[in-house]
Amino acid sequence: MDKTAQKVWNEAHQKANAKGRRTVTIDPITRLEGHGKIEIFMNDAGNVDRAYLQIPELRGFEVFCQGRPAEDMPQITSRICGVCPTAHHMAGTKALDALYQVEPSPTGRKIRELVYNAFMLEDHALHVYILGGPDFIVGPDAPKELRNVVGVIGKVGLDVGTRVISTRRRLREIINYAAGKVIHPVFGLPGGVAKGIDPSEVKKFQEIAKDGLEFAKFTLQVFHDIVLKNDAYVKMITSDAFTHKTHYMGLVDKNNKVNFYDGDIRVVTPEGKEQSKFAVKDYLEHIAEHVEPWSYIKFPYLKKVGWKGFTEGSSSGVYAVAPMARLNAADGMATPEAQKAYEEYFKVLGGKPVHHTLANHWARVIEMLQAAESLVELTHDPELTGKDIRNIPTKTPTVGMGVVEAPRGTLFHHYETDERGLIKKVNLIVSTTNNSARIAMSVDKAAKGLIKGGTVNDGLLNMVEMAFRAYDPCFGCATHTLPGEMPLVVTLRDLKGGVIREIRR
Amino acid sequence: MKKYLYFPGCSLKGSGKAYEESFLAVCKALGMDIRELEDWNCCGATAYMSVEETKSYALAGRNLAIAEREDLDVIAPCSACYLVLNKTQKALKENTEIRRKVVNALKAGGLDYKGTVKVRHPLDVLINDVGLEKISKLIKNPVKGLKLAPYYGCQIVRPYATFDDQHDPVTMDKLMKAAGAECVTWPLKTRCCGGSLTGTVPEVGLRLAYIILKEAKKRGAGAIVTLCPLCQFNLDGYQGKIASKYESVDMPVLYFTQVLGLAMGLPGSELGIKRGIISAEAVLAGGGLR
Amino acid sequence: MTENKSKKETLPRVGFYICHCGSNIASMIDVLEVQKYAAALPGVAVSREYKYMCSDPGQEMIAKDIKEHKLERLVVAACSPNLHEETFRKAAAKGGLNPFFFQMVNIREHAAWVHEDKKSATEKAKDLARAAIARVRFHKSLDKKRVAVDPNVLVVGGGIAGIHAALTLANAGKKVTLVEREATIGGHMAAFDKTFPTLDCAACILTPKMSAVKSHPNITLWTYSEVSKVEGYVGNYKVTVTRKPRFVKEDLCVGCMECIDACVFKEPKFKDKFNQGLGKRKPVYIDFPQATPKVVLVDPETCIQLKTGKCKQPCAAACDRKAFDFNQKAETKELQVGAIVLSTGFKTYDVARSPQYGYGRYPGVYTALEVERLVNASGPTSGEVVLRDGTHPKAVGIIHCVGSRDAKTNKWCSRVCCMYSLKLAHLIKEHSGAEVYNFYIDMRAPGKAYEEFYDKLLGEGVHFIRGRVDEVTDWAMTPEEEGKLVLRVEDTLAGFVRRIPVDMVVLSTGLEPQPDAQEVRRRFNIGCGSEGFFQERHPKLAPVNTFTDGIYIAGACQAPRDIPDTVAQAGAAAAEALSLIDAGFVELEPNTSHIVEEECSGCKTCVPLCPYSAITFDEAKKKATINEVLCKGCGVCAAACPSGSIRQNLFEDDEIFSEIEGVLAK
Amino acid sequence: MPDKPKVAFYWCASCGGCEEAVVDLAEDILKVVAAVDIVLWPVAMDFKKEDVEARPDKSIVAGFINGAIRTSEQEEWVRLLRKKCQVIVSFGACANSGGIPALANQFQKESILKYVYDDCPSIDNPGKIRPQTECVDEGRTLTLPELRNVVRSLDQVIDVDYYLPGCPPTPKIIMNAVLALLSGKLPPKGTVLSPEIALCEECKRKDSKPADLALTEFKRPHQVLIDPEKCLLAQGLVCMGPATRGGCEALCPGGNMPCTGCFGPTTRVKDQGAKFVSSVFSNIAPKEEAEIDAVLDGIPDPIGTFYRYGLSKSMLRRKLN
Amino acid sequence: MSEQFEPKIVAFFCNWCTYTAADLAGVSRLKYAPNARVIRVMCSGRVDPQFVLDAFAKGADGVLLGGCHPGDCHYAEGNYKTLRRMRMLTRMLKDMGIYDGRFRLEWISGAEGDKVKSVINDMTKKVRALGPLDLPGKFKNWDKEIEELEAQVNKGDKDKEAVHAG
Repeated sequence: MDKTAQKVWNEAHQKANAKGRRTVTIDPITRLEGHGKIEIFMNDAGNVDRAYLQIPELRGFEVFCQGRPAEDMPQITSRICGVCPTAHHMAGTKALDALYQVEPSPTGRKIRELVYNAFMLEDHALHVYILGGPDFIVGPDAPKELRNVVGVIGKVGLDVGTRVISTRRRLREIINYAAGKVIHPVFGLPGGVAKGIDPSEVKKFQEIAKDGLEFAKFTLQVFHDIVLKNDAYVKMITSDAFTHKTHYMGLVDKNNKVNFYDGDIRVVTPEGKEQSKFAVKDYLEHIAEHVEPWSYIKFPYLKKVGWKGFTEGSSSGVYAVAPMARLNAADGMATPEAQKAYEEYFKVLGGKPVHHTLANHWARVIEMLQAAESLVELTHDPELTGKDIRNIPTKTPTVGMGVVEAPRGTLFHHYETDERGLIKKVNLIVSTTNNSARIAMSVDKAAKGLIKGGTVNDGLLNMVEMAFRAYDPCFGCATHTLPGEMPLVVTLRDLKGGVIREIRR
Repeated sequence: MKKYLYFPGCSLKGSGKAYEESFLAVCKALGMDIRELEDWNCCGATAYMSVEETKSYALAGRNLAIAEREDLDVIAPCSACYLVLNKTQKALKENTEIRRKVVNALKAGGLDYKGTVKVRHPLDVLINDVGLEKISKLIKNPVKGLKLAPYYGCQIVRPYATFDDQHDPVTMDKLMKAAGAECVTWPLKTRCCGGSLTGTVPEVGLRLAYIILKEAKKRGAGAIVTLCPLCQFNLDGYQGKIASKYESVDMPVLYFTQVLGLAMGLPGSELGIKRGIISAEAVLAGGGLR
Repeated sequence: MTENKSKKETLPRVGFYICHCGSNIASMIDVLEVQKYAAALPGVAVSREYKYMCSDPGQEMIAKDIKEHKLERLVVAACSPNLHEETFRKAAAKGGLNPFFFQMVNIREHAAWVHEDKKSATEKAKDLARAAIARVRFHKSLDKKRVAVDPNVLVVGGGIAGIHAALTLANAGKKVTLVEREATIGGHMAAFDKTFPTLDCAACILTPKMSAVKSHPNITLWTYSEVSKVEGYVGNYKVTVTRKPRFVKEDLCVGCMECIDACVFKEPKFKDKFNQGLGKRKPVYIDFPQATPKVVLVDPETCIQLKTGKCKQPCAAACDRKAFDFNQKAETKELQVGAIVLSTGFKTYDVARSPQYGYGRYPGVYTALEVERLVNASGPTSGEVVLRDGTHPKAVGIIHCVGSRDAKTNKWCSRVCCMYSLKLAHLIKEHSGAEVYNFYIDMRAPGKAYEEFYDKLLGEGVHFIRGRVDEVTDWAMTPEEEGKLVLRVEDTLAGFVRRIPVDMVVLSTGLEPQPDAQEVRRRFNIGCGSEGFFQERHPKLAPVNTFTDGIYIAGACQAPRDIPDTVAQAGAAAAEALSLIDAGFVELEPNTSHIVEEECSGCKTCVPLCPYSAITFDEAKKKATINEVLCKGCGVCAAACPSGSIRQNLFEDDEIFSEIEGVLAK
Repeated sequence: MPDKPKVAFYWCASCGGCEEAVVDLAEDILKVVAAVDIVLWPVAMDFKKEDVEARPDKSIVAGFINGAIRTSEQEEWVRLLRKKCQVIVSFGACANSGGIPALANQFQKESILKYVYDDCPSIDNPGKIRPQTECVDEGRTLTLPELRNVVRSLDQVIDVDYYLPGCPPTPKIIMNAVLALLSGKLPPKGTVLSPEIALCEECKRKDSKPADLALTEFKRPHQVLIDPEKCLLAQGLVCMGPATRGGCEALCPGGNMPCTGCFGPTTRVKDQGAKFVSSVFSNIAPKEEAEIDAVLDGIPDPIGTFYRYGLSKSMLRRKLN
Repeated sequence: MSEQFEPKIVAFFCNWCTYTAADLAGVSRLKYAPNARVIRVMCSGRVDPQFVLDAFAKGADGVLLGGCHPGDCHYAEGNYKTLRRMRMLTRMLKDMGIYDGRFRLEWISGAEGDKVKSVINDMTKKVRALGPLDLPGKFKNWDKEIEELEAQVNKGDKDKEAVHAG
């Protein structure tokens, strides 16, 4: 077998198992479109003048949804992202509730929450073990070829790998049953869900939920043992390169506890004070989107604070979403085990709010707990198998907005229709877009912090990567255009724009 | 109740005054909502049509244009008006060239015409809109014993027989019977009354009028009942000359609206009964009317 | 001809033939150009043009080429496939090629005859040829299915046409059912006195045929009956007939008419339809003495028993055969036949539509049919011409073309009114000695001995005035017109307006389709022309055929015609039916549809679409299947099958798609 | 080591659901990974275009490509893969027929940009800024790629050997396809690797469908409580099942919602929407135009309903300007 | 000189009514526009909406569908099935930008040769006024955007080959 092929295979193999995003290759030849690009401009001193994150495509869901029946939106918009279709489907479904001014029946609501918590749990698990986690579990400075699920298995034991896979599979079976399809569900309708749950299934669901909870606890344990017991990690998490003092946003229930499915949107200042708390129907009063000519992605910010460019602090409208932000924005978790973990989290990281991007990993594990606990609760709720799964809408549709907490952050769907319920207007602000300004800042900051005197440290890319991965960004969502996780191109240019060097991952 | 516009035309304001009086009186009695077309002008009559077609269409068209603004049916009691307005309506509908010219002319006068107006005859409206049933209800003192020769003249069923038969019209017969009168069957219902020839070529015109009067008499009619001011004028007004040229016929010529009015119990004074040259007093007395 | 050397071996070898049709096609289409063009198309092995493709030499040429050039497909560009598709299929077969490897291109009716620009007509011909050549490649070898023909025949309408057709068929040994709407057969002819031009008595020639029908062992006669439903297809029609109640048992009544005398109504007082209302009848009656069947019937509108149930029923009492049954109900009967002859006749023009002639206003005005009865010895006046007021006419005016040749009423010529007006003129003169005036537009006497009859009338001193009468009036202009009916007419020969005073006016009414012609033709699934007469398959070559095989038309239901023509046509219709029956079977176009079982998902979409219930759902296999004998090949199921699992022979998707591409490809 | 067959995965304009579908092979994925050399999988590993370019032509056994084609970069990639792969498998609805992104073919590119950057409710863009294919920010020149005007299916850009239908393809048919390829038992070129029979065949509700629907109205799913047993069409819901290829085992009807046709038509049908219309509407009850229209009004978005995943491959491809 | 645009109309005629009417028009020597190309089907009910779309896609500027009058179908009700489908197809065509009578459904009985004439003349006139639809041409234009690149890629190959050769 020829050498190149051999080499490619070896790399490929690890990376295949590692679900990618791991190592960095340098590819100075072709200039590719359609990927996230980072353009770094150097000044004559060889220091970073400015680094740009560019999202170079756009699919235009908002437009081609026009004229279509509103009830098709949950299914159509779920195609924005095949990684988190359930989140889009659910946000769309809730927007339909509002559009037709109909409350889901209790059973309908519980089935939705069942599906949604199962989804949060399996999606977070995916990230912890396969996407982001390895950085910590195996260690950021461990050899690359070990920083993947294989390495994880090596570190925590073989059974874990299979356990991750099978746990995810079984959680997804719940979704498959209740939502019709796990990738691109079909069950969401205004006023409830399309399909009820047969009592005969519940037993199985309860077991899956139980194992899910065990698995979540185990995961927290793993995180403890490997990450928190290691000062270096904690130092890195709290290091300045990964720190931004911005506003934070998240859904909270009536007790201001974290909620993924429903509640008010709460925003806290970099100091942790409540900046605002509002129902989704008012989101336009609080959020606006800024446009830059150099990226297809838009940059949302807090309207009442205002757009002050890519800057930190309470005077800047830039805000963050996703696990860390959710925990910052809430007063606690909704379930006991999660609450415990929550308190410890802030204790260790020096109180609320936490500004360290990498803390997202920890926060994510805590959310796994809440999702799992909620799941157990729901599977034991007799109402779950009720026959009354849907309230038929009677009102004339006009405007409807829906919000959920997707794994990657707050997700807004906003529909306007004519009296027949045909879409006139769609507005979508999706998880990663909410983070786009902060991500751009992270990139700029990392670049500036790590490129000095024209010398480019290879670590740069890894650090940039880690900053990125912490957000678990989904530009598929963000641009409503490109596939789930996007490769990245880093181009170093002189001020005239001439390419010094191009790096991609 | 449906609303209507009333197009009098010159005759009903002049020689045909009795027609207007009786027509409006009857409409009133029937509770019809009818209003005179504002700022109407001469329909151009049949004469102008033969002189200068397009202009005469424009002239008549103006009335249609004014009426169209109201979006109501127009009632034209005078046969000439009825014919000319309908003819104009048809021409504007079917002949794009004429329409273009006429509409331009109207535009110049700040008017426009889409072609939606319906021009209708009182007989049409009374039979088809009001209905015999309703009319019969309002007949207070039927003109029993009054024997009439219904005379329609040539213009309301030719060339457009829209609401009655071209050869043997019957709508007026029905109304008169409803009024309690008896109608002679006779073949001259739509035969020419002499039209303007009575004035221009008397020897022909008078003869034609005479034929009608004589036949009516022969068939035992006490009076001729008609619906056209010109017919009425020819048959009534020229009886003197006819008497001197042929023989005296002495045949009152009434408007059907007058008979209807009397039967509905309206006072003769409001129906212009006395305006007739040949007095109808006697026959009406025969009909038990005063 | 041109040999096309550069052709793909993979494509089937196509032979293309284009017909000049004398100059019919060649005068508007550059036949040679098309022939050359086709020669160059892929797959075309032979391309020829010929003066008359449909001629024997033309067909021979095709057959020969198929053998010599090993042709696998055949395309002929000529006239409409409705005319010669069969011809060329046979030619193909003669050459040893399956007849369905053939496609016809219609460049005569659809191109040469309807265009004026030779260039574009030629282009169109090329496009159509190209399409056919592209399509024919996909053709499959097919066989015609044979289905047996039921030898029984249904004849609808018992006028002279139906009677003659029924007898012809019955004499040939076929079982015939003759259905007549009225209580007796005989139709209009039974009401006539004499027939032109021979002036022989209508009854004398008709009644024997009527009784022949009644007595014929092969004929079942159902009068007072109507066909209410027709199902099935050529050779196998299922017909439903409704028999109205006569309230007299047909099999028991012998027509002694005792009951009529016995009826509580001592005097006849009801208008009698058969005599055009000129005579009177009782509630229990018989149309006329020779009515067939000679069975009385009771009119529910006027019979006291049937109206009130309170009658002593002397009629029933008078019947020693106990034939009366006042509880009789309409009954429906079904029969199976292989062929149907429609001879439902005509209706005369309704003179009320021409009020200027004063019918109904002036008692002296009569319709021709009324006069037929007036002058008829067995008529209400026993043949004496007496007017409604009891007087005898001294002068009679006969107006031709009433409701004929008239833009306001009917455009067509009734074809008989000239001749029967002459006949009536003769009879009236004969019966009353009155002066007779004929008012005609043109005198049309095209039949055998017709012109001679006209001459004879001229000799008899009947007056002929050429002009359409304007009006009939009773207004007397002169003393001599007093009390007369005056006909005002422009004498177009003399060139002035005449006023002719008469005592009697005869309106020679035109002929119209039956008022229910539309329902009837729908019931039998045939066509009507724009004027409403039944549509023949071809005006010259198939005058008694319809577009529905096995259904034939005869008599005035197809167009106005006189007795001789009607009888001739009835014979022709009978002969067509016989040729169908004696063949014993019909070959069905193999353009049926079939379902490919392994492709069918059992969605049942096709099942309700079939108008012939040919598609059924196999509950065992959970798939649909088509009974190809029942399938008539409309293809609606093939178009509708959502998974493309149904194919229609001769109209498969590939064939049509390639045809579409063919007409458009440049 | 043994020379295992090399395979490549690539994605174009897709949502990542097809990748998730592969991941949903769950335990099986390890078998697959063990059986083949994955030489390209952007979602899962770093890729080096020049590595692929360096490979000899046809050296990769199979290339699985998902997503619709709407940028020049995607075109470059798929053309490259066509060169390097012996077999190209069009993977999923987007690659097969444009998928949901192809609904954009009903709109003009400009209208999309205008809405997103000028008109959408949350926009704050007083300067009417639009992303530029080339822009200068404080003296720094940045570029963005141009969007294509037409969203294309894979086989509208390159030659395709096999098709895996579905949005996304189900693990089962993915596995079957992989096994078929590994076994070397290749079906004829152009084969769609899923049953050639419509969905009704495998729908549990099949038996409940009456022969004659004779629909008098169409209902929209949110307007009625859907009977979980009865044929959805019989309930007046637009179910694309009869005009849609089977293979998914009627997932959506299983979820008590109508099939939306993501598996596309059978190969005997060229235009899924047209065929569906031909079938269902032949059977509606009314005969008068006005009444027919009233029934049709029950389906306010025909294109989005009948071509939900297939506008690129519809006979008309895109709305005319 | 600039020739006036001559639209191409594909006409699907049912065998029993409209096709026969066209024959009748021929027999009666009525003269009408040569723009229509008739494809014969047994019943208008055989016309699959795919045929209509395909005709447009292959270059038809107009598509005419002729069947028996309602109630007159030789196959009882085929034309109703056609009517229902085509009402929906018309809506879809409109949504895809094809309207203004480029697609037309007409009932023409076997006796109405004159109607064949008037319909084809009228449609030819109207479609001529609309101008060419020319979908094949449009498809080509749309694909220009990808052809350029295709060309580049192919060119790239040549260069490579050259290198290998060298």
